[in-house]
Amino acid sequence: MVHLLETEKLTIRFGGLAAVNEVDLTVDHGETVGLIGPNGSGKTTFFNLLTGIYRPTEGSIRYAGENLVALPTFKIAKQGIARTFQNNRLFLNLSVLDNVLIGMHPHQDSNWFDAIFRRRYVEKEIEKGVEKGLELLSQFSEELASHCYQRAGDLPQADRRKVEICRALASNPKLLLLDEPSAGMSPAETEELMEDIRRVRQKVRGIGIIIIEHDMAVIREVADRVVVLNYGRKIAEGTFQEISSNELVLEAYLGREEKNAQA
Amino acid sequence: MMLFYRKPFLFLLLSILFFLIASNGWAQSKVVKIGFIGPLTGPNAAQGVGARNAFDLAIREANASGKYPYKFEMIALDDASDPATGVAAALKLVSDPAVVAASGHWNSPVALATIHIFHTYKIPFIVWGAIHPDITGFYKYPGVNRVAPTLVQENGPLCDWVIGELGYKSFSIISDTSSYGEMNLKAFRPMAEAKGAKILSVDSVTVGTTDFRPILTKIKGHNPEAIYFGGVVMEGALIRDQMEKVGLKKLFCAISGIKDDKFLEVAGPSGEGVLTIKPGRPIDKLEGGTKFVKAYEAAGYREPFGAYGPNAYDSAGIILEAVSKVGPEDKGAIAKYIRGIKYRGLMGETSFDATGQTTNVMVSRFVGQSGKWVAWEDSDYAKGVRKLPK
Amino acid sequence: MAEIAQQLINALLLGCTYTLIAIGFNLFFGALNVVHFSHGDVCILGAFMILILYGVAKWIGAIAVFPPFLLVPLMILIAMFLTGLIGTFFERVVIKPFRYAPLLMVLVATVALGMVIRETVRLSFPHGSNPQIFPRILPATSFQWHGVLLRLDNLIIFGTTIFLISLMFLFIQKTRMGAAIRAVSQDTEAAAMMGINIDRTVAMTFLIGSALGAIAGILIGAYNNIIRFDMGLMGGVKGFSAAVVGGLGNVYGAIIGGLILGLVETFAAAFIPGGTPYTDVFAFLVVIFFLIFKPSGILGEKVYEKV
Amino acid sequence: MRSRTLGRAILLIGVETIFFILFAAFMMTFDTMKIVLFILFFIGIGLLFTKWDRARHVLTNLFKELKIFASLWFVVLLLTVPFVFQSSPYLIHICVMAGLFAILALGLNFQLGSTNVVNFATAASYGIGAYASALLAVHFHISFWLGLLIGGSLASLFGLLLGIPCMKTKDYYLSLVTIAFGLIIYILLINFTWTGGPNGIPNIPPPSLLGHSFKDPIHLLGYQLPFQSNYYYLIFILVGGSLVVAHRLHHSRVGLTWNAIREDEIAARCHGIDVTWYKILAFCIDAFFGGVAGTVYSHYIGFISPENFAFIVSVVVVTMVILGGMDNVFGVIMGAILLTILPEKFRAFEDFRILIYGIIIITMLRFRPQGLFPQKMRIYKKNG
Repeated sequence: MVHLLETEKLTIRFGGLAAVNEVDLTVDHGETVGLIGPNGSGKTTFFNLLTGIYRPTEGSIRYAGENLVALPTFKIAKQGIARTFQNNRLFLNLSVLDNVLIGMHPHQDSNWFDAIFRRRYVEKEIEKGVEKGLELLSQFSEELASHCYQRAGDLPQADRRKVEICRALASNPKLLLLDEPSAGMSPAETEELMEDIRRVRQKVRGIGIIIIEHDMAVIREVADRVVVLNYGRKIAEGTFQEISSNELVLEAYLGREEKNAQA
Repeated sequence: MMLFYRKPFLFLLLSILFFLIASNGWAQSKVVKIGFIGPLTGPNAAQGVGARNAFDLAIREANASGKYPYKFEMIALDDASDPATGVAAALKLVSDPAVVAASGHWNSPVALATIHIFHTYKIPFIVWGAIHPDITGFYKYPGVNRVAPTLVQENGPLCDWVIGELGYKSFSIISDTSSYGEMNLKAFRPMAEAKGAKILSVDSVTVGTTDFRPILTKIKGHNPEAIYFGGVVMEGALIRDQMEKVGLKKLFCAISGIKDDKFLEVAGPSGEGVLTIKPGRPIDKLEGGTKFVKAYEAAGYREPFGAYGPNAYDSAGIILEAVSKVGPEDKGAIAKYIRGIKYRGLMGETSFDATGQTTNVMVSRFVGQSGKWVAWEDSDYAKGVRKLPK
Repeated sequence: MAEIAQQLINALLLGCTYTLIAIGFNLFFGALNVVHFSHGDVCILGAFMILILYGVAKWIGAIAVFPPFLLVPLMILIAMFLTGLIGTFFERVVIKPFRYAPLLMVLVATVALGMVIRETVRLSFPHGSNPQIFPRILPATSFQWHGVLLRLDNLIIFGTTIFLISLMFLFIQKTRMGAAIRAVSQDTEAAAMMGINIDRTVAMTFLIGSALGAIAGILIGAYNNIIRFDMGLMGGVKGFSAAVVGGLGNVYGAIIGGLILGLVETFAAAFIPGGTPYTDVFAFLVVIFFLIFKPSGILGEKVYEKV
Repeated sequence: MRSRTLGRAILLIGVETIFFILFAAFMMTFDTMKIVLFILFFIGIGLLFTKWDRARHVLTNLFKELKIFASLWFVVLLLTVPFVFQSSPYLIHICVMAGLFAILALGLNFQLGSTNVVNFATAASYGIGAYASALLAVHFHISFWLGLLIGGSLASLFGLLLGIPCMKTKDYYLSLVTIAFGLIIYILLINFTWTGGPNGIPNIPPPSLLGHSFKDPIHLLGYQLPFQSNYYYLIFILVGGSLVVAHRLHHSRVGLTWNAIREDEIAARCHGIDVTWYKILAFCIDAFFGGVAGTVYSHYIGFISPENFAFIVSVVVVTMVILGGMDNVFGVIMGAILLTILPEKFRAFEDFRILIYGIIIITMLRFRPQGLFPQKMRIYKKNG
């Protein structure tokens, strides 16, 4: 069976430093993979490689059997890979609803000509988009849906995360990359977040998710499989239970400087 | 409650303020207005302000003399050497029914843009400074005349002098890419060649350039006897100065575009032995010239009247005479009178040919000597005390 | 041969002025990641400072008392210092408030600042629109050498440029303040955490950059004998171009970029028939070429976007 | 109920008409003191309405309810401008210029306002449109109407060319490219002989429509309107068209995408947006607007020269967008109108114009970066 995503020996070097070093990772349809590792271990860089923001020095990325390396970011996004960002990058001066509408960009098709001369078509497109956007939002929180014209920048941190996930889901992704979704959330909000992720998995059949998290509770709850990075290398892989008892992982988290320096 | 009433009260106050403005009315007094347009700001402000002052002086004198049955008023507008601004100013003039005639422009592009407006609205117009031949020669508008000679009318005498009398036979031409420079190039080249001079190289430079060393270094290789420059003060002075700096010690000549004290100031010691000519005669050799200078000083203008002051002064004089003869009502008659005028003014006798071009073309020769423009006849060079580079 | 040598000298001198302006752009970009679009105007302000100082010196009679070789360097030092102060002032007023704002703001604001500087100069000098005569502060001696004309003032310009650039490198490499500037340009946040006073370092950067810029302005004035209020626009665009060609943020790149622009302009004027009016076009085409094919410039490193 | 609507309509007509009369009176004032008083008066009214909530609510509701009626009456009032200024062509000229700059500013707004691409080459596309149609008209007798299309398209092509570097560059570098392009076009216009060099192109024929030449006065309802009125109506239609285009683009996927690029380019790319293409699109549309404005200008004045298309023109248009309010179509037009009319009213301070522009930009960016009329959130019909 073809994996949804498969990276092979994925590597990027900035100058002499290998930020991601020969990482092999697979995600299958309907699977949620947790990506963990200490700060600076190359998790976000890995996402940036997957989304084409950086071009890998070596290695390959295969997505649904197709090679993604050397494709520009926007084309990768159009193939169905959506992501959120570590310190979320909402379009702050736009409304909540507009943020979600932009998420639908990949599967809308009206162009400038339509905008000027085929008004009816564009209005229909917008109407559909608004409907879908509101539905998405209300799934996450009725309150967001009823305040959909609020400026995204005025939202509290937790709501911003939600909008960002909505925006990512709006593009009907097959693979969702979540970069530390719980950062800056209270325990209660984190709880809610986990609920949301579970709901996404239920609603969107077959969606693959890679989630970067520092909050191990989240990983334990949502991840089917966990991959651990340290200094750009994959040091362990397995279920949460397996990982939590792994020597190397503990070492990486507790930090044995001398050993790391040798590695 | 108080607050509630305060805002309507403010509104009332504002309304009263408005009615104060409105009730003042837009009163119009009955005077004969004469328009003046020139570069009062921008890079050529010195020319425009001097001309405006001279124009103003003529009108003040006319009002003070009591000879005229009307009170004249000058409406001075700025064209900032910019055609768009000039057009806006021209439209402003023609839309004022009290304006009977106007004079304007030092920059040819501005004049070429506005004369159509004056023609369309039948306002008699005298160009005091712009020297592009087309303004009169090509359009031949009956209401548009010009008291300044075109640059074609200046290049002939220069050729006669430098090639014919002084015997320079090979030239390198540098001209700026402005209309002025280009027309100069077009006028000078055939005239010089007809007189048997060889043109070794032609270069054009953009106005505003400050570093001419690359071209001058190249020209040095051609080894011409003289450099002819078709352009104006600043580039001329810089070229003259940098000729010395790259070791090109040759004669430098140009028409009146460089004849300005600023040229010698910028060129410094290298201004020595530069040849130029200027239409008209030096102010102190003009009939009534000293009187004009005295009156100008007495009127207390801060700026010097510049090279085109006399032109502006005479344009005002011509308009004043025409209005006083045929009255301010019929603008067509004013235009007609101006076209046929024989006006004795500061610059001598001015009359216009069929295209509206002045027939009063007299040039004087000048040479840079000890930091001053000296009339050729009085100079050490003509007397043989100092020698021009050969 | 002699002609080419002479043209090379012309190119070198032109390149010197571009380099001095470009260094400012690089320093500022290094320190704050901003392009100070009005830097060219600040430079020309330096030349106008000399004009004012010269006027003052004349007025108080200093010119008659002090010999020029004492007075001229003194005036230049004062002009440098004043321009440096003005540069830091502009940083405070127009650049610093936009540190966390979208980049567009500081960009447009500095372009507008350039307009304000130019117009202020134009309006505050009598006949400010016209070129102002720059005092002849450099000696005019010259001598021939194998058919090439060498002039003392050119040598002084060249020597001053080299001297100042070396001095600046020494300052940046050897002093504490220089180390701080380097640290800030590497990573502002890390530098702040290491206890470096960012505001003071940035101010210092602007002081140095603007003072060097003042020298550029003064050299332009001395080289051409005139100075015009709007020279800063073109000067700034050229200086920025030189910085981009050399590699923005790389101080050594300024030298290479400046020389390349000087060469392109001089040789376009000298050897392309009818090319004189188009020198700027050639220069800009080179810049656009670089921007499309090597946006990081000759010495610049590839920049990775921060996500 | 009926009578209530009638009453409101009358109130609406009253308010609009009073403002129109105020505007006309302001235009006809030439005395500096009175102009200042007028401006104080306008500012006073503006402040009053920001503070006096009741009046503002009444008025905004009025305009919202009778939107179509309000705009219709507004159009009617604007159509009477040439009648009101019949004896003063100069005032109509100012209105025409304000319209031209409104088109330029609307065009630039796609970039500066919607996409945050700072383009300092507006003057270049303006010039290309003007020169293209003028040369065609003078040498090949191509009619103005065709020239309008050709001028716009050629300028658009230039926009495309200008947009190409934005594949590789952005921010400062892209601005440098636009400045360089602007200067190159200016230098070329000055130096090419076939563009007339610095002399420019004189005597560009005026357009004519159905046998009526635009240089002749209009005879209408027993009135003789000065020839500028032709252009006034032309510009009126063009500004109206531009407004519709700008509005439609703003309220579409394209406008939203531009906004996304403005807010966060990387996030936009991660959502499948082809940033380069959308930036080029903004360049092309802006240039088209510039080209159209240039064409009208050249045929209206009948003369163009490179000075009309210098760097400062670009900066002036940038100022208009920033003052009016980035990405607010109405605000941008207001910015253009204000910055065209006020300098004409303060001709005595002409010398300080550019200085004041510079100060306006810096102060606005510093203290009110959203402009006089800030952008508004898009509201979609379904849930009001």
